[in-house]
Amino acid sequence: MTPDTATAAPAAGSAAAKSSYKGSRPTWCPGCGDYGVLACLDKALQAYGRPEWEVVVVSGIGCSSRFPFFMNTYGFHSAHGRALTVATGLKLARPDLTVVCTGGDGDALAIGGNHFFHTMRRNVDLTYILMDNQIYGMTKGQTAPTSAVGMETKSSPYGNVEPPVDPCWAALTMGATFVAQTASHDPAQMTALILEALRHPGMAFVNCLSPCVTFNEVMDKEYFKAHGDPLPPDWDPSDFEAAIRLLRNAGDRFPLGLIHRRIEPTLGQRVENITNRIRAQAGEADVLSIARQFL
Amino acid sequence: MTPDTATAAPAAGSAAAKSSYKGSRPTWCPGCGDYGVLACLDKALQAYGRPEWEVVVVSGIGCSSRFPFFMNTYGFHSAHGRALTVATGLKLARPDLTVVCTGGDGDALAIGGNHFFHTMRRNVDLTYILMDNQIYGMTKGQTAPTSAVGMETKSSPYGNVEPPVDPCWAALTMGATFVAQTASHDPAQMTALILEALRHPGMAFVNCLSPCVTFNEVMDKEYFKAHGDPLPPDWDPSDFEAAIRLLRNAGDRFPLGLIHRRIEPTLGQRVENITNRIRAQAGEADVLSIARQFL
Amino acid sequence: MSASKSLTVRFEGDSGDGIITMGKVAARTAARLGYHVYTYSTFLAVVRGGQVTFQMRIGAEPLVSQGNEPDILVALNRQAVKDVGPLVKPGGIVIHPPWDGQPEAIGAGVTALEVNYKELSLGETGSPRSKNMVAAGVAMGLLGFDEATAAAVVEEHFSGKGEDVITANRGALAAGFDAGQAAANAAAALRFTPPEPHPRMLLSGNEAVALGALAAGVRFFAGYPITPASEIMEWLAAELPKVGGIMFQAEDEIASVGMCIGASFGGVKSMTATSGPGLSLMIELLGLAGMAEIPMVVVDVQRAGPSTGMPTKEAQGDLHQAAQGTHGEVPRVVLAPQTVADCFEQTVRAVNTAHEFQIPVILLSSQSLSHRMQTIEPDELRTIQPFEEKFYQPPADGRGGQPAEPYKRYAWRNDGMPVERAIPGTPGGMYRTGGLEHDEYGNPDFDPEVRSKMVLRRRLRMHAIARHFEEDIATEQPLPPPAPLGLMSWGASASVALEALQQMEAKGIKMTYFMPRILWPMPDVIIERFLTRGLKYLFVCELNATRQFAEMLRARYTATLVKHDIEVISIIKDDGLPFTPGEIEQRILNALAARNWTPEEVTV
Amino acid sequence: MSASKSLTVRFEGDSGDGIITMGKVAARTAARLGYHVYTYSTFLAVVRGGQVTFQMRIGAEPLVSQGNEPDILVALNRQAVKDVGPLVKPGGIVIHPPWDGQPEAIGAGVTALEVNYKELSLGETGSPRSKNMVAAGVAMGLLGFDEATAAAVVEEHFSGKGEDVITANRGALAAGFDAGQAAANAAAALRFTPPEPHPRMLLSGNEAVALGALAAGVRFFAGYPITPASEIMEWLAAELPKVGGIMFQAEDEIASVGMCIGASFGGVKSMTATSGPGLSLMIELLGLAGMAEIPMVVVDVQRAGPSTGMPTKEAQGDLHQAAQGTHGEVPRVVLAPQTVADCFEQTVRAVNTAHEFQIPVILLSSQSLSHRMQTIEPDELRTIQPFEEKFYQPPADGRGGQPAEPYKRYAWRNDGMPVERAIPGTPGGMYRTGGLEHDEYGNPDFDPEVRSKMVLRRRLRMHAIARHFEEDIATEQPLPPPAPLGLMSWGASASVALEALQQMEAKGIKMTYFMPRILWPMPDVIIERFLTRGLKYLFVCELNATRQFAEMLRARYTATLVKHDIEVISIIKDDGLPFTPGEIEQRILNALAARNWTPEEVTV
Ligand SMILES: Cc1ncc(C[n+]2csc(CCOP(=O)(O)OP(=O)(O)O)c2C)c(N)n1
Ligand SMILES: Cc1ncc(C[n+]2csc(CCOP(=O)(O)OP(=O)(O)O)c2C)c(N)n1
Ligand code: SF4
Ligand code: SF4
Ligand SMILES: [Mg+2]
Ligand SMILES: [Mg+2]
Repeated sequence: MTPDTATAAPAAGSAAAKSSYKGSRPTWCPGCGDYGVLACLDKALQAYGRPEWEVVVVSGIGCSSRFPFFMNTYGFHSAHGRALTVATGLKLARPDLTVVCTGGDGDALAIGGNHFFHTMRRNVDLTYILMDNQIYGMTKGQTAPTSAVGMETKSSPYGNVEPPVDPCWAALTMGATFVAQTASHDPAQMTALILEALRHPGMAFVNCLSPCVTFNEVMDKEYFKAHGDPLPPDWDPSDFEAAIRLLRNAGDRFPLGLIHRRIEPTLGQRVENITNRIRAQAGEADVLSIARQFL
Repeated sequence: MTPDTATAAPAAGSAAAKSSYKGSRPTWCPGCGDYGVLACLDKALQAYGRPEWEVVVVSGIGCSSRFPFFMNTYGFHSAHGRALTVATGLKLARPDLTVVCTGGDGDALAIGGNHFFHTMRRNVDLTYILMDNQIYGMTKGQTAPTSAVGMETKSSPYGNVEPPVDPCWAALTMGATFVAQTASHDPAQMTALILEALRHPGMAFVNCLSPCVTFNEVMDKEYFKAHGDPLPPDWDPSDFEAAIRLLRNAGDRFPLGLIHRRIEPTLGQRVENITNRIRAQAGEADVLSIARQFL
Repeated sequence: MSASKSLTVRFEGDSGDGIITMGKVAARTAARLGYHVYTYSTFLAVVRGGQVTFQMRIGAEPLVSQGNEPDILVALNRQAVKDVGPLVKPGGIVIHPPWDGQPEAIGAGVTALEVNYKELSLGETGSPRSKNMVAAGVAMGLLGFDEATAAAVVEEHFSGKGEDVITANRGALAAGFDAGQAAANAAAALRFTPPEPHPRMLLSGNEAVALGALAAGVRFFAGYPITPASEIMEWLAAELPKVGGIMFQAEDEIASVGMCIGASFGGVKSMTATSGPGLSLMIELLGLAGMAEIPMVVVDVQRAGPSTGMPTKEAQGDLHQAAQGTHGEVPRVVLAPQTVADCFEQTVRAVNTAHEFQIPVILLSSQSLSHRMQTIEPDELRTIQPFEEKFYQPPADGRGGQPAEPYKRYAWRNDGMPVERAIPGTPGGMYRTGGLEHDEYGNPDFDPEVRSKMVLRRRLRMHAIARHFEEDIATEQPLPPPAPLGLMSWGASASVALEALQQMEAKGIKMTYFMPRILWPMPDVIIERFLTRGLKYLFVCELNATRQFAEMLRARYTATLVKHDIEVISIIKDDGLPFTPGEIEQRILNALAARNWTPEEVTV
Repeated sequence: MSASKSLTVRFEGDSGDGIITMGKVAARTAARLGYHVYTYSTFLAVVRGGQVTFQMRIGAEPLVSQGNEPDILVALNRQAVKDVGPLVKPGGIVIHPPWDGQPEAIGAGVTALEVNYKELSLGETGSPRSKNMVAAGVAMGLLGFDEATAAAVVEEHFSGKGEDVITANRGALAAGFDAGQAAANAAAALRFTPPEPHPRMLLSGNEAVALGALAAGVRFFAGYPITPASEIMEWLAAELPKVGGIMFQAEDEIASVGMCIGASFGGVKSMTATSGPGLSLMIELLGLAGMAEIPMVVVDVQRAGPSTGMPTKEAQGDLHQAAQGTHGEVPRVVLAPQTVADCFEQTVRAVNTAHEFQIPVILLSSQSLSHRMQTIEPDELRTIQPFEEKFYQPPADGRGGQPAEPYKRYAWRNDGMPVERAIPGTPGGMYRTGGLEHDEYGNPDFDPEVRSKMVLRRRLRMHAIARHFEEDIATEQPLPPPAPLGLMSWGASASVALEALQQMEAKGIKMTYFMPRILWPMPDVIIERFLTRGLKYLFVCELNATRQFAEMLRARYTATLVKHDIEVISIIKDDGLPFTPGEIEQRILNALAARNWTPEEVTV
């Protein structure tokens, strides 16, 4: 039932790939990096080829989390920080669906940090697209967990005092089996990586550097361009320790590309294995037969 | 004001070291590993030498979180998973105190995971003593985030489906500047490591393998003994990447000893720097002078 | 409603004595023999240390409460005799171990029966460890239980622990039976046999909730352990996979409810269970479920609060939170079962209501109900009807997922009722939803008119649910004859209050009563009817300090209370223990005496 | 209480037009000139797109509401004229940009004044960008404001943005002033000068809360951004370090309140601020603070819920949650400010109450209050008295931290009042506390008697607080003369209701009123007195759909309402907008008409 293979084809009976998965007109500020991410997810879904009614986009709250409303798939704009809980429940209950999470750095890593942590280690078969702007956009410019030490924001007027989280480092060390980084100024790479992520059987994390033009004057497109480093052509994404070293030593540079990928059983597969085993043992169990234990 | 040096001496005006920091009689099951941890913290505090009224033990909820009641220091038995939030607030407001957190693997890493994540990266000057029994003791035996895949518990009768969290790996990769692992069957090592942790200026994490004799039949004292590996004598705790490799490749073995230590500015120091700078600039600010901006 | 034959046995001893096992074996045997059974037990928050009680009441007819003082005390240690001995009813029996020193005092007219449990266990099994089975045997022997049935129960209980353990416990049981049968005369006056000796299901409130969920079609459960709710999760962990369902232990309560919302959005019936602290954490996402109209059930097994409070103690202190404790005004339903059988039935109702009305439902159980065991008729299981939710089907003119008219998830209906949900995977049904105020499609919309209409939609929904419930109640719970004295209670206290009422009736004091299982939205029509039939004093029993239910009644029925000059008198208790029937009776009588009410007036 | 000179200017345009800046400059100038100022603004959740309003009302005397229709509309685009033009009062003025096509219709008796903002800006600064300063200048010129004062305000506003920006904006302002002064005749009838031309502080509700916290001695704030509360955190981030305090942005709301609990346990006055969704997340730890008796303040700037709801819209929908929405029964205080000055005063009261009674306090502000700006007398700051909490001092016979008698953190007192707190670092005061039920030392204790006593302790505390507040109210808010018509309201709606009352009084309809700032525990004595002075109809105005405050009144004062035959009539609104005085007046009049109430009766 679940498209848990690296090259999942559209489910049987599906219509052909759509020409667009976009929905209503985005309400983002002109120039916001998120427009680029939307275009890339749309293109990646076209290439992935599942009909839009078998795709669900789940988000939290934030500018980036408005995403579902701009898609013509099923969509759930949940609560701040909780996208991964809703997505995990949905994917466990409905492994046949393609579930994509979108959100911001604050949503994913501040209030949503615990779900991020546990979802990564569980290797749930989801695609998580994080729009990293190193700021809280929606609430007009406070420090995000990705903001650099010393960065001045509305909530840290004298400079941020917390060492930032590198989302890729967090995803990698917490257990994601697919970790990539890209930027909205390179739509070709972003589209390709999102497509790979959709195809990855397991927790696929894509960090998208996506400037907030309104509240983060520092990390604009030029900044991200100037600080991005494409991975070397011979980069081996299966080498976990190399990925660790890469990110550990990145400093203020952003490695761009597929940083790590490995195949491990997904949460869904582990659960399904148990269900299959128990159903085989239990035979034709129903409520009446199960209730007999109370007699 | 804060004892933020590696060899913090008792604050001026303090009485001499106490002969015991223990409080009322523990209510743990006979044989519970937590008794050993209590004895070691007591000894370590004796060596550390601050009077008991300058020490605060903060915990969440769980068997191990009952700790504060068994100490004769100030104590706060907060809410499940929230010890680090209370401890951070206390330490920020009162950098002069020695603040020790105690708790279980579920408390720290399941419900408390987000606070764990952020407190580690912030390098708050705390000592966190985790009693790792790979189970939920207090609630009578459910799967903990540290439980192995396949482990059968009350809540996973057909075997746990989630890859476990290694608490030391989590602390290390999330940013703790002091990471040690020890077991309640080796009180000498445990005492020494807790003492080092107390002296460490920054976030010091000590994972204590502490068997739950009532609800985890597998991970008993013998198991921990058989699976523990003391670190090699030439182990260099300042080598972050070595620590990463060690933990990544540990499999079902437990490296025992001081795994990693480095010195970085603490959250308290960063905050204090700002306060000092701003006070110097602002001069004799008071409410009246500050309110003038509204005229 | 007259009191019928029943008998109470209290097992008490140290927490290491195996009291619970002993009690469960006796209770299961009784149920299998056809007795109605009702148990009550205490255990401490701290895992070891302290006395433990397991009380078993058996009856010839259905029982509604744990009863008052015990007829038989099976004391495993001296402390038990000291604490409970004086409470044993005249004509009763105290079974105790040999005195080590002075005997403890025992009430007049009570027979003391010394049994050396340890020695009998030692003699039979070579170890004193099975002393609890000896004690269980003594009690059952005294009461004339069938020994083979008891032996089968013991065998099943210890199955999986190895042949040795089974043999030892069966041996100890037999030795106990011998001792009990030998003294059977002492219990001759107490003993009775069940009128319909067919086996009954014996289960705890938590098990009944879990079974109800299974029966109602719940196939996804996400939870986080917490006393006293964990057993719901644990039972479903074992049973759901057998019917293709999933139980998943989440990282915390917020994730639990989030996962349920996700699964339910996907069309799978979902539930979570927790206690007070967990409910508090779930409040934000409960609002999301209410706003997005996601059906799901949250079970709150109440315990004594506030904060961590007393996790193993009884209370009914979460009602205000469940009914009104959200930021903003969240549509939601609150149900409260009153007995173990009711735990089963109200769980089914909760799931059905959630799906019929597309709304989150909170089921308020409580500690005493959760761990109490009670018999249920096996037929209960056959009569329940899970609500089959119909989902949106793509319109015939749909073109590859793009119907002529986009799907309106929140289409306006004058009765406030929802339309069929489109489930992901359904062509043409794509919609977006969430916690923002929205238009009929689900898109964010803050226009004042749209907003007001959506607020009205949610209020109309609550109205529709109340009217629906009133119909149910009219058939399920016809109001008893009117009287100037009335009694209301809810949850676990309701069944104790009912028993108090029976006791008072036996003394000639007639009261009318209504024990609602549906607490929110309130079944106004029924309550108004109940209030306007000559009521003068309305007693409201509940286990909290702020009179939560009574306050809700006053707030809602002010006009009626005024017009009919009804005094609402709260009977509350906040010490962590459930009511006993005698306690309620006494407090009602005291209140009436203070108002110079005389029994004569009662039959106006 | 008679209506005095006031005037309303509405600035409206596209969200990119700089409406807020323009409005703030005008408002600050007015305040500095000695006017009383009251502003109101809307902006959308979505960062860009849509119309934005900034309304400034200026008065010769203190103002209690935003007023009704504008006297002057400063429209930055056509849409603004279309939307607001028809609302401008006869005798008023509409300032608009040149028509591109057909002029928009404007009400009779209203003067249209065309100003080419862009061209003036372009001419003066070389760019059309300062068109908002032109517009601000026009309005101020019309009203005869002092130009030098306005120029100084502009300079300060743009300080730090560079010399060029300042020069441009000052130039644009001057060009606007010229145009305004040229047309000044049109405004002759509207214009007035302030009677006491001394500078007043102009600040928003959020700023007033933050300033109040600073003044009351709060030195630790932990928070998490959320609309419409973030400015409290942001302002304190800038100001606390200047007095040695700390503002720390936490990872979420749970951590925020946890950190405040920790800091307060350490003896430092603590506060957090959030809106509905955050309050829901804080509920569990609020219970911990209640149980452990930790003083702290949680500010909830209410917005329209449920769930994420409408983050930028007004509502008063969190009252039930704040007062009663916890699992178990948590002692806590709920205060609600009614004006910006009140935001300051009630924050001070909140902090003082928290520390005097060792209890968590919730301050219920709301969106309209948070972003509204109002003038406050600078003297307010000098008269406040922060409560100085006395801490436990080690007893003289203390021996190295071991006093003869261990410290009893929760020592019983018959009045329910707390003892002095021992702060970590104090020899001899070591104690352990937390969320479990406990004995007088703070050690876990589930004994039924201990439990009941601790429940009573918490209830007595609430009682003590209510009595304390009643004394405050008796001096602060003496009840107006009795009347058969009464009005109650709370929070931001209270000041609008007061204005409605003034309007009605002007028409000969007298009402009595009580606008409580202290919502929990309820000041029973005052309210009972208010209810029992010949009241017949009690109107209750609030911005929610379930009549939350009215329900609390009914639940609590049932007996009095019954005895005095008082009808409670709710005036509610749930569309995300605040009340206007006219709206309240109209709805009261309608309700009275429906009840055949005639104005003659009013002066009984
Ligand atoms: C429980 C809760 N707390 C806070 C908020 C307010 N809030 C909305 S979005 C947001 C953060 C937005 O930042 P990010 O996640 O980085 O998304 P961005 O807007 O930058 O894309 C916050 C704090 C909320 N909606 N709910
Ligand atoms: C909000 C909340 N959820 C759940 C619980 C129930 N609970 C108490 S302790 C505990 C876990 C205990 O496990 P751990 O932290 O590993 O400590 P241990 O008892 O094993 O030492 C849980 C789930 C609670 N008290 N509060
Ligand atoms: S505020 Fe920033 S993140 Fe939000 S839409 Fe505008 S540019 Fe994008
Ligand atoms: S249950 Fe386990 S962890 Fe808890 S006290 Fe007993 S042995 Fe220790
Ligand atoms: Mg962001
Ligand atoms: Mg544990």
